[in-house]
Amino acid sequence: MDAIILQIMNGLDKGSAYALIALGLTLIFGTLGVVNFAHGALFMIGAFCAVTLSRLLTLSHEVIDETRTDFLGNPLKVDVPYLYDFFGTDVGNVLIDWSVPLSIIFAFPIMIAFGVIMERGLIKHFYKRPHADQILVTFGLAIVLQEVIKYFFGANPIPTPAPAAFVGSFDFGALLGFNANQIIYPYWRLVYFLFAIIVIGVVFAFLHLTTFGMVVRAGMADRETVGLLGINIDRRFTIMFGLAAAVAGLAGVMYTPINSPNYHMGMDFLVLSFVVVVVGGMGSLSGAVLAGFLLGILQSFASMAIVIEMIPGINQVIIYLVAIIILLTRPRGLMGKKGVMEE
Amino acid sequence: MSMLDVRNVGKRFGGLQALSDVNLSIAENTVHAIIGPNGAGKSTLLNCFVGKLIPDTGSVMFDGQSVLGRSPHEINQLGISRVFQTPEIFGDLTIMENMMIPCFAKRDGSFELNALSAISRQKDIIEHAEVVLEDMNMADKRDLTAATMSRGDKRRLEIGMCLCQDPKLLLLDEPTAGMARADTNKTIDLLQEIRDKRKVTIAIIEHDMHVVFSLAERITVLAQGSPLVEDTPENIKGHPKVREAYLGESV
Amino acid sequence: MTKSHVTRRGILKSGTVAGAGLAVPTIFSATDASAFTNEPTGDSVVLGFNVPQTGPYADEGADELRAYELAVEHLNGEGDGGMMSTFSSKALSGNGILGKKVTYVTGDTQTKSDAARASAKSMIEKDGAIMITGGSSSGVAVAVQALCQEAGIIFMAGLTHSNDTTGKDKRANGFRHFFNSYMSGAALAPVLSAAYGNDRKAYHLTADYNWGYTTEEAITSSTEALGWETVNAVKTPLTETDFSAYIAPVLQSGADVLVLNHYGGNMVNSLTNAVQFGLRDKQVNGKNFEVVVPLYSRLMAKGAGANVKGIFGSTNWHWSLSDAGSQAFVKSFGTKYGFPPSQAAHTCYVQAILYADAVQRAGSFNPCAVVEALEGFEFDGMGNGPTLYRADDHQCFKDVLVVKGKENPSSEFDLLEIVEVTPVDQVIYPPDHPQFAGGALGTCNPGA
Amino acid sequence: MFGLTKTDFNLLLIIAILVLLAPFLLNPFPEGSKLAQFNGGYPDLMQRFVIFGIFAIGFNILFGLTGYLSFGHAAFLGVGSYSAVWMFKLLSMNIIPAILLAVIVAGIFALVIGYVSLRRSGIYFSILTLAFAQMSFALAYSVLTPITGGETGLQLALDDPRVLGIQVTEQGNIPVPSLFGLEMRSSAELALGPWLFTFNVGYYVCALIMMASFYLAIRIFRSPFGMMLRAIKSNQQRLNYTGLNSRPYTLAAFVISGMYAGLAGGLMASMDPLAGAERMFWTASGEVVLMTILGGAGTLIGPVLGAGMIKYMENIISKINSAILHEWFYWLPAGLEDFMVAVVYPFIGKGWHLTLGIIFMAVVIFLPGGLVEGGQRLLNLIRRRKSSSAEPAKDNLTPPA
Repeated sequence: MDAIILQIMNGLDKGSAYALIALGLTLIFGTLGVVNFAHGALFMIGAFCAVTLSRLLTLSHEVIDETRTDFLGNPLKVDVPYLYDFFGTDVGNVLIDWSVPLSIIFAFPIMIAFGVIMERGLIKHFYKRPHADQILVTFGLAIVLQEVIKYFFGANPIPTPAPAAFVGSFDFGALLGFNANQIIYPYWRLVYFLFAIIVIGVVFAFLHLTTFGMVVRAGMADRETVGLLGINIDRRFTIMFGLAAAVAGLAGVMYTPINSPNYHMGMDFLVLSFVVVVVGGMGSLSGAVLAGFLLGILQSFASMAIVIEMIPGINQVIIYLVAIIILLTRPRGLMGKKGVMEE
Repeated sequence: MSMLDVRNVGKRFGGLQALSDVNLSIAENTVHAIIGPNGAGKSTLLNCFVGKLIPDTGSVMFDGQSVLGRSPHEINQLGISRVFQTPEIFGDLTIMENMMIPCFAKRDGSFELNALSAISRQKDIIEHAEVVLEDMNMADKRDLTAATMSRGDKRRLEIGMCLCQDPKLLLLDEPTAGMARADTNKTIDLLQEIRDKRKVTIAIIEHDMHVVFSLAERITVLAQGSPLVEDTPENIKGHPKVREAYLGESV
Repeated sequence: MTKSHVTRRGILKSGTVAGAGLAVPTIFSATDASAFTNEPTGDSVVLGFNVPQTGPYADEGADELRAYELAVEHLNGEGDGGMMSTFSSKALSGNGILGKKVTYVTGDTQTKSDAARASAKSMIEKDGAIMITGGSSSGVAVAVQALCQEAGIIFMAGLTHSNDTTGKDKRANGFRHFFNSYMSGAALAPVLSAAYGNDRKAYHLTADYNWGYTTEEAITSSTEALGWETVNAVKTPLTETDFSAYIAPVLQSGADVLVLNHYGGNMVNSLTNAVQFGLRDKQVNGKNFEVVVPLYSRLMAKGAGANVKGIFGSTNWHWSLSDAGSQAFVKSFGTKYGFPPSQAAHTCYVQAILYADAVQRAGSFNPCAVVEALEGFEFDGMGNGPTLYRADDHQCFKDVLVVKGKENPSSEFDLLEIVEVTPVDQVIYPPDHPQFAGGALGTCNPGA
Repeated sequence: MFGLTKTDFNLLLIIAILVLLAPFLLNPFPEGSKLAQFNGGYPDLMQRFVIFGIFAIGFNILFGLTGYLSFGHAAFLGVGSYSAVWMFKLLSMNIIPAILLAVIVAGIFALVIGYVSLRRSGIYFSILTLAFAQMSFALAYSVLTPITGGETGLQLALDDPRVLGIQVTEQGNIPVPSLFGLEMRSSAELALGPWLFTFNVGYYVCALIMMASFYLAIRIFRSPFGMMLRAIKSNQQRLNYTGLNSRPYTLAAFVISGMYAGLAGGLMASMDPLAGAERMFWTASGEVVLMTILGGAGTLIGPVLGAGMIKYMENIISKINSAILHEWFYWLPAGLEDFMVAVVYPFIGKGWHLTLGIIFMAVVIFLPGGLVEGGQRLLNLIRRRKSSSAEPAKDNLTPPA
């Protein structure tokens, strides 16, 4: 029982990352009809916004410490962040410690701008091109982006810890009457889950409650008609692309303490997020969220030792197996609309 | 003898009863028009004939066999060819190739793995397609890509493709929609010729009464998903129920 | 039918045949003048450095390449000579190998066996390389080793830790300086039991591929021999990035030690996740919960950041060793590149020097002569104490380091501290040890 | 000739000449010169050119003609390789049974996967094929290790049975793949002044098979079957209402292209008897998509060009290191030399992925028809210069109108 509760929590947490990435992907698909293979790269760029901010905060000058030596026997050069000089050690340390949450403020405008530039500069020329061309050009862009990141940040993962306040885990088991340490969950993962729920909620509220969102949704349903009403749907779609980029980017920012970011983290998520979107149904926002959580939970169950013992290798293939079963029984995914992406 | 026999067909889409209790019989070697106001269920009915939709109730018999539960290509192989409201052709292929494909379907059935012999060796197919192209007056355009043609030409091509198969029953869904008067007249001439020379049974959905009365021998008026009247063109003209259905006037 | 399956490009490269005009195209009946593949006839010799330049191990590959460039400098008599001055064999004199200047070509393994073989083949066929070395995974090492055996080229493995490389997949033309899973287990177990006691329950997470299997087997068997119990061993997919689902149930199992048989990105993520779950702050069975990482590398430690603090693991070599060889190497490398070398750099440097030395001693580039010179070769001064290249399986036997994540690192390279240098006697095993069973060395192949 | 039109025959002839003379064409620079770095005429790369050419030709029969984008085609290549290596292990080192088994097993595999995946179309089909291939990769890398060799790949061993051949050579080594005694790795060389050309048996075996595959592809393109496949891409609904069942057509195309992939896999194992699981990873499937689109999907020669281009980048550009760069720019003043090296360095050697990404983007943006379109535009430009007649040039590489 406790094992099952634990894996459901795990699944929700894993699923929230899948759902966030898939949400942006399906938003771009639904509004613009573009298959964006660079979406994983946007997630990665977001994560590296956090890395960049933490690098900026720890920009340092060297102070020579005569009492210690470096590996060659020379006096050790110690890096002292400029922040210490500006704000003193205490405030400086707090700022550095909170660099990941601070990155949200830093990354949001950058990601929006990045998304808008990407849409205006590249994607808009591909609206009328075949999906295969869209896939190829965005795939090419993804390669270029990750190689650029690799050039500047190297191939090795870069540790980007959460603030000290979030280190450790919360004992849910005690809350539910189990023995201590039976159901524990890290604070930062709980933060991530809540963050995901909030972002998903905001996106849905934005699309359903604002006029802007309603026009966009109408445009998703029938682009020509909305265009005929004299509404500049193109501008709105550009903004939506920026928004989708920001959702992916923020998902990346918040993900950095969970796994040290590296240049290929986007590609690692890309196939998975496409599976999520397709299982949910192309262009269906609620489908993407539902499929994200569903696949997260199933994946967590499949990685239980007892399950692997029964079906060896199930943890390797569960996602794909579920995708195949769902697509064969529900032709357009869980909540897909007819006629989308079937030509 | 009736070519197509429709009995008690009903079809529901969610809350909308698109067809209810449709009974219709199309006799061999006649041109039978189905008319009715927008939303009367004409296209839905046609879709039930060709396997695109399966009616909830009733039966559709063609030439003594039920078409229900058969897939579109099987129904076509039974002898029903269809022309769509917006021309459905192979836009990336040439006109000649468009013509040849139904010829292959006629000769080889629904699947034939003919992967090694060159198309240019299929003399009988080429000849057949050329004859129909000639009939359609399109021989000079045979190497053009189909998508580049005018809408009228596309329609003619589509009709020609259906004729390649020597269908027993030809279904036409608004064949003159969006055409200029001159083109419409040409199409009427073409269809008359088909009717007279080829002895093909034709069922036609049409809004243009000029077309309907130039061609049809029987007319069924459909309103709100069920047949209102069925009669000869002469009797349909001025029929009060028809006027009511079209103009909403009560008598 | 001859076996002139490789080119004599070396000849032409050196210019001796240039301008010979039209040679008779003796197709498929050529009498080949050379006695072995890519026999160098000019005044230079080509070595092939096949390292990951793209993919997740690219940084490790870059460090390997730095070490090779340094080794080439030293072999050609440039620079300060590095470990050549502390090396027990004095055959090399800084004038290249057998008087031929050392040149090199580089290639990208992409850490994929196919790509690595393609790259090695191009070095052999196009560039006339006489020896291939490098790599950062066992899959690649085994694949390239088999290729070199077939082509008649010596393969000096880079970083490869799986038992299979010198176990069931060993080849006569291949040599490994790096240590292996068995040695990690043998070195780690006593240290672990001294630090954590003999009454421990271990939970293994194992990367689901060959290296993971051999490492899990090595660690379980050597810890169980000291009284530990293995509660569970769960396989995790190579492509997994989030290990939360595997780590969450660990505490429920009643285990009090978590062993992460992971390498590279897998290890960085699983360790980060384990620390996130707060496992290391927990008390289980009245003891502190502990995490162990059998194979450490500095780059992994760097990726995992503060999470490695206090965590035990093993490593082939570390720059803080104080013997003369290590010091000389660190000085030479550090002066040139500005930071200390990694263990991957060390093993690659040593392999390049050992090869050159073997050729020099054998007096020939012929792979069979080199094999003979390396088999049973005992040397010292290369950083790990007295070392034996065993003839039976072409594995080096030397001291193994047990290390621990440092609590207060002074720089981004100072992440590990040496806990114990396990003497070679403790980690040696008979060639027919069950963990190395199957496979045969075969005989050396000179190609041509 | 051979049942081909004159244009097609000429195309085949061009391919034959290019392929047979490849050892010359790919080695244009003299040995030892600075540009020798760019020579691609060594056996391994030449073999790869034609093997991936076969893979891409086969993929194009599915994608180029029907428009069904399979994202899991590498699985068939991998399965073919495994079958071939098993044949070497169990039966003999003759490549004929190995290649036959590779084609057959890949065909059966394609039949099963195609039968299921083709129940859906569009991106749903793509994801289904991707899922099958990823499952194959994940299982081959881990739990199927006894059959596939897992991480290290499936390789030959001295104690393999090889019932119809020798287990061990006289020298005590594993025998090498051969065609009735003709070893795949045998080469002969021709030195012409400073130039050196290598003629490799394995390459010519691959080349002949590739020409046969190309010929077969032309026949398929020009057959009624090929026309039906193009009709499916153009308007599947019309095809169904014309009495044709599209499912067996697409399935046949899927199986044929799967068999091409199996053939490529079998040949790969025959040239180098090791089969690694990475061959089935989704990026490997993506690679053949890129090859096909880069060259020009739906054209006959495009995929072959695309395959050549990508393999050339992977094997030649990736090997350029900074030492070589310094050699190139040594004649510049010191500061400028370093500057040039710094500018070029990110794009070569370990940066070859970056160059690849940029080329893809450039081709897709500016040449939607791939390299073939680029060639045609160039040709048109030249023709227009030659004759002022405004008649548009007819392309002879795409399927004839």
